[in-house]
Amino acid sequence: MNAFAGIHAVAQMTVGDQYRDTGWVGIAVTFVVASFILINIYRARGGRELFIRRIAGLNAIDEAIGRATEMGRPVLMVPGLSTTINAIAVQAVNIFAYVSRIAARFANPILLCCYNAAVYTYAQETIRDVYQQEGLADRYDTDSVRFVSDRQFAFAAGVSGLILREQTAATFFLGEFYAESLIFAETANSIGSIQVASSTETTQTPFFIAACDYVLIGDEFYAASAYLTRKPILVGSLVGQDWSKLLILLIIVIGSLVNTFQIQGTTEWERKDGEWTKIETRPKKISDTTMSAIFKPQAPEVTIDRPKKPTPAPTPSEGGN
Amino acid sequence: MLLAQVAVERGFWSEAPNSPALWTKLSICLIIGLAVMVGLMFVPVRARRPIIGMCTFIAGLYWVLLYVWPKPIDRQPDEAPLNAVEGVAIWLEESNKFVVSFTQILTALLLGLGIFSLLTIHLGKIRRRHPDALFSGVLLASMLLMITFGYWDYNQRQGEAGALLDNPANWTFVQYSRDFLFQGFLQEMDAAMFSIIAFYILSAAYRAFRLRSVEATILLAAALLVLVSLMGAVSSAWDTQVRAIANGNPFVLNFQLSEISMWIRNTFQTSSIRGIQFGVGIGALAMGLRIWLGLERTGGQD
Amino acid sequence: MPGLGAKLQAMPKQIIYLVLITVTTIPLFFDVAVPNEPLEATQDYYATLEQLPEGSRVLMASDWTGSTRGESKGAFRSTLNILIRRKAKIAFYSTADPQAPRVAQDAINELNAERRRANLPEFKRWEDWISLGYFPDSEAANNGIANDLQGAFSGRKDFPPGAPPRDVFQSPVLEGITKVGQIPLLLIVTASKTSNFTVERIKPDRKTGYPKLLFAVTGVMVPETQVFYQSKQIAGYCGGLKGVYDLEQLMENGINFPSKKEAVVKSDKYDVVPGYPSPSNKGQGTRYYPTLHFALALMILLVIVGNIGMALSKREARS
Amino acid sequence: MNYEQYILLRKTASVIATLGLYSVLYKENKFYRLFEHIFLGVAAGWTVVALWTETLKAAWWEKMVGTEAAAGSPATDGFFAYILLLPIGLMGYFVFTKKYNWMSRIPIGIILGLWSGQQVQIWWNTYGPQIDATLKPVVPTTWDSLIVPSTAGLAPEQLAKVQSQIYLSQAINNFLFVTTVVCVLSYFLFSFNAQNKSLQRANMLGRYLLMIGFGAIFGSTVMTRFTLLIDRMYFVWIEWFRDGILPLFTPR
Repeated sequence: MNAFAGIHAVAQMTVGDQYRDTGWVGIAVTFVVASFILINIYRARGGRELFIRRIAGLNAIDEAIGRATEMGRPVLMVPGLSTTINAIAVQAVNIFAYVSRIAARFANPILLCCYNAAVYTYAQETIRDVYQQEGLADRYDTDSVRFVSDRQFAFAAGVSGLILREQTAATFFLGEFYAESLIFAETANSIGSIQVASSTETTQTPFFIAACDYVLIGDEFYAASAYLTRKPILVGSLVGQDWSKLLILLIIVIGSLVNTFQIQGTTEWERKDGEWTKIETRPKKISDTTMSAIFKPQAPEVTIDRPKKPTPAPTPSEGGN
Repeated sequence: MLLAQVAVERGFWSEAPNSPALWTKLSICLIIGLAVMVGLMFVPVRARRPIIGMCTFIAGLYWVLLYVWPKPIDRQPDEAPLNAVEGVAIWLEESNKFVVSFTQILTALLLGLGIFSLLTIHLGKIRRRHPDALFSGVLLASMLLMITFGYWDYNQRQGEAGALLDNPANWTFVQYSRDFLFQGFLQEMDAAMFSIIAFYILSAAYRAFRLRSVEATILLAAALLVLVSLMGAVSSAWDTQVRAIANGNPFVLNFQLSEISMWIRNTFQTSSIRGIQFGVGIGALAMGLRIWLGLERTGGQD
Repeated sequence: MPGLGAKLQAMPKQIIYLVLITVTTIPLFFDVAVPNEPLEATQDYYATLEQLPEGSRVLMASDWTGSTRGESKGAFRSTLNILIRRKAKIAFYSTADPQAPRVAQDAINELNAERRRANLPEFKRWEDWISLGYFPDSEAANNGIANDLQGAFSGRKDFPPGAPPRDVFQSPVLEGITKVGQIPLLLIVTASKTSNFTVERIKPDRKTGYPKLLFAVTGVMVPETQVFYQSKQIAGYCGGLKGVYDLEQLMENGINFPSKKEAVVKSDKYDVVPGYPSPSNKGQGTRYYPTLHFALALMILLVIVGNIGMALSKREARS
Repeated sequence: MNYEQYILLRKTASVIATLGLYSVLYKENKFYRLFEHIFLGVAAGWTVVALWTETLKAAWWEKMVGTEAAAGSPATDGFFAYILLLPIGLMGYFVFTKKYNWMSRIPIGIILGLWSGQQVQIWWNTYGPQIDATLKPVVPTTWDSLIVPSTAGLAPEQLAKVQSQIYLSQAINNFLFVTTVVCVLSYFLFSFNAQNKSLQRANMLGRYLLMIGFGAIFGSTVMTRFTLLIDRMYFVWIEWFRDGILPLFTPR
C-alpha cells in the first residue's frame, strides 16, 4: 500500500529536504523542460529547418512601419512597465530593435519610452547598436530613447501626451502592461495610428483586443523574436517550448483521467505526513489519488540533532544583552 | 531575550557600526571595486562578451543552486552544519537575505540615468527655445520643489518629534508644501489619470463590441452577462424571481444571475487564464535560460 | 449624407464622454437604497472579523494608493472600523508601493479626526497600531514574513507618543511575536498582485499553524481571488465596490441578526453574527454603488445602439 | 490660514489638476500639457525622494554601515561588502560614452542573471500547483442526484458526504474546465504544421473558449474602472463643490 517507502529512504539522510517524498518531481520536471529547450536549440544550430506557424499580429509589424514611413511620422514603442529589467522587457526591446532597424533604413523617426531606468539603459545601448550596425550612427538621436517616468499614471499621461503631439503613425505596446494599457490604446486609436500590442498580463489582453488593430495573445509575444528573425537559437528554443507545452498537456489529460478513476469507490487508507495510515472506510477524496500524492509532497517529521553553534560574544554595541 | 535574538553574530563580513574596522574594510572594498571598474575599461573587445556572460551566469547560478542544492533536514537556526554539503546549503540560505536586495539596489543606483535623460531632454528644449520650453521649465521646477520638500519633511519626521507631525496642528510650511505637492497633486492626479480609463473603456466597448464574428459575439455575450450580474439591483431582482420559481429545486436555482456569472468565471475564465499562463510561464523560463547561459544574442548584436 | 445606421455607429466621442460624466454625477446627489444580497465571500469576510477575539494582534498589508482610493479606501476604512471595535492591535506594512504607507497613515489620521469629532477614543499610534513601512520586492518580503517574521521586520522603528522612534518589537502590537503563526489574522487591502504573492508564500506551519487570510481587493482582482477563496486558501474576501457595499450593509444588519427570522441577511453557514446599526457604517460603498448601476447601464445601452447601427447600415447597403 | 482652509485650497488645486488632465478627452491642449508636465515633474521628484527614503537608505546604506543602538533598539552590524554594488551601478553610467558603453551591460547582465535564475527556481512552485488543480475528475462518483443537492440545514456529516461526492453537473463543469485548458494550450503550439483537422478544430475551439474568458475579465474589470470615475466625480462635485465651495457663498 505504501508506494513511497523507497523514497522515504532519502529521509534517512540529513540533507535533501526539498527532495523528500515526491519533492524531487518538481525539480525533475523543471530540468526536463530546460533540457527540451536546450536540445532543440542544439538541433536548430545543427542547421535543421524547423517550422513555425503563421502569427497574424507579427506580420502586421512590417506593414505598420511601412505605413509610418509613407506618412513620414514617427514610430512609438513602449517596452512595458516592468519594475526592473527582466526577460519581458528584454524581449520587447529585442523586437523594437528589429523595428528600429527597418525604421533606420527608411530614415523614419522613432520614439522609445521607458518606464524604468534599467530598461532605459538597456534600450539606449541596444538601439544605438542597431543604428551603428546599419552604418547610420549619425542618424541616431539619443533623445529618441527616453525615460518618461516610473510612476504608472504619470507615465501614462506623458506617453499619451507624446502620442498626441508627435502624431505617431505606428505604435507598439509590447511587454508588461497594466491598467494604463487602455489609455495608450485609445489615445493612439484616436489619432488613427496603427497599434500592435501585447500584454503578458492576461487580464489586460481583452482591452488591447477591444482597442488595438493587432494583438499578440499570451506567449505569441515570446514567439515573436524567433518568428521575425528566424535565428536558429530562438527557433529551436520555440520548438522546445512547444515540447514542454505538450508535456504539460499530457500530464493534464492523463492526470485527470487517473484521478477520475481513482476517486471512484471508497478507501480505508489516508496519507498523513507522508505515511499511509488506516482509517475507517469513507468515500475517496481527490487527496487520496496518486496524482495528488505526486504533486503534494508531505515528508514525515524527522528530528536530526546537530552540534550547537558557538554563541556570539555579547558586544558593547548590544549593551551586553 | 528579544534583543539577543535580533543581534547578528559577527564574522569577517560584518563590523560594529561606526567602528574604524568597518570604515577601513569599507573603503578597501570601494577602492578594489573602482580599480576593477577602471581595469575593465582596458579589456580587449573580444573579452567583453565573456565578461558580461560570466557576470550574468554567476548571478543566475545562485538562485539555481538555492533551488537544487540539498537542503539540511530539520535544522534549527542555532545549529552548526554536520558536513560540507550542509555547509554550502546553509551558506546559500544565509546569503539569501543579501541577494534578494541586489536587484532592488542596482535598479535604484541606475535611476540617475533616468533623471539624466529627463534633464537632457528638457534642458535641451529650454536651450533650443522649443515652443514647449515653458512646460519643460514647469516640469523641472515642480520636480525640484518635490525633491526639496520631500527630503526636508522626511528629515523632520526622523527627529525626536516625528510622531507629533501626524497631527496637522504642529505643521510648518514644510509639511504644508509636502502635503500640497504629494496629496494635492501627485495622489490626486494619479487618481484622475486612472479614472480617465472609464471614458476610454466606454468608447472602446462602443466601437469594438459588434457582433461581427463568432469570436466577437462570444466575447460580447460573456462580458454583458458579467456586467449585468454586477448591477446588484438587477441581479437581486432576477434572483428573487428565479428563487420564487424554483421554490427549493436546486437545478432551477442554478439560473440565478449570480450563479451563472460565477459559473462563467470559474469554468471558463480561470481555465483560459491558466492555459495562457502555462505558455507564458514556459516562455519566460526559456527566455531566462537563454539569457542565463548567454545564448540570447541580445538586442542589436547579430 | 450618412444614413441612420452610420450615425448610430459613429457618435462623436466627446458627446459620449459628456453623457458618462452626467450619468456618474447626478445620482451622487441623491442617496438611493439599492436592494442587494451580500456575496458569501463578503459574509465570510465580515464574520471572520467579527469572530476575532478582542484585543488580538493583526498584520495588515495596506497595498493601495490614491489611484485606487475609489475602491480600496472604502474597504480599508470599513475593515479598520470593525477591527477598532474588536480592540485589535494592528501592524501595517506595504509591499506594493513606496507611497502606500504614507497613504495608509493619512487615512488613519482622517479616521481619527472623525472619531475625535464623534468624541470616540482615538486609534493610538504605538499603543493600537504601528507602521512597519514599505518593503520593496513583494515576493521577498512575503517570504521573509512567512519564514522569519522577526528577521523581516528587524530594524524597523516607529514612534511612541512624543518620543524618539523605537524598535517595533517593543510596541504593544508586536511585543513577543517571533513567528507569523502567533498572529491570528493577516489582512490585505490591495490594488495589485501582492495578495497572490502572500497566498503563495504564507504556508501552514506544522508547529505554529498560520494566520487566517482575508483579502480586500479591487474588482480587477476578483477573478484571481475567487480561485483562492474556492480552494479555501483564504477565509473570505471583499471584492470591488460591490464587496465594499456588501460589507457596509453587513456592518449595519449583521448576519441572521437579531434572529434568523427578522434578519435582513440570512445564512445557513452562521448562527448569529451581530450588526451595529450606525450612520457611520455608510461609506463609499453606499455612496457610489447606486451610481455604478447607471454607468454600467449606459455602457450596455451604447453597445446595443452600436450593434443596431451596424444592422441598419447593413440593410441600407443591401437596399 | 487654518487647516480647514488649507484643505479647501488643496482640493481646489486638485480639482483644477483633474480638469486639466480630463481636458485631453476633448483634444490635446496647452492646459493638459501644463498639468501633464507638472505631473511628470512631481512624480520624478517623488521618485528621487523615495529612492533614498524607501529603498537605498533601508535596503543598502543602513545594512552597509549598520545602525547605532538607539533608545531601546539594538545596534545592527554593518556589512561593508554592500559597497561593491556602487561601482557596479556606476558602470551603467558609461552608456553615454562612445568607447566604454559596453560596460553598461554589466549591471544589466547581473540584474538579468538574477532574474533568470529565479525563473528556474520559481517555475514549478508557480505552475505545479496550477497543473495539479487542473487534474479534475470528469466522471461523477455518484448518480443519486444529477446536480449538487441543496445543503441548506444539513447535519455536518451529511454535508461532508455531499461535499465529498462529485455529481454529474460538477463532472460536466470539470470536463469543460479541462477541455478549455487543453484547447487553449494547444492553440499556443507554434511549431506544429496544423494539417490534421482535429488539431485545427482544437485551436479554433481554444480561441473561442479564450474569448469567453476575456469577456468575463472585461466585465469584472469594468466595475473597478467606473468606480474610480465615480470616486473622482464625488470628489469634484460633493467633497469640493457642495461641501467646500457652496458654504462660502451661503450666509451663515
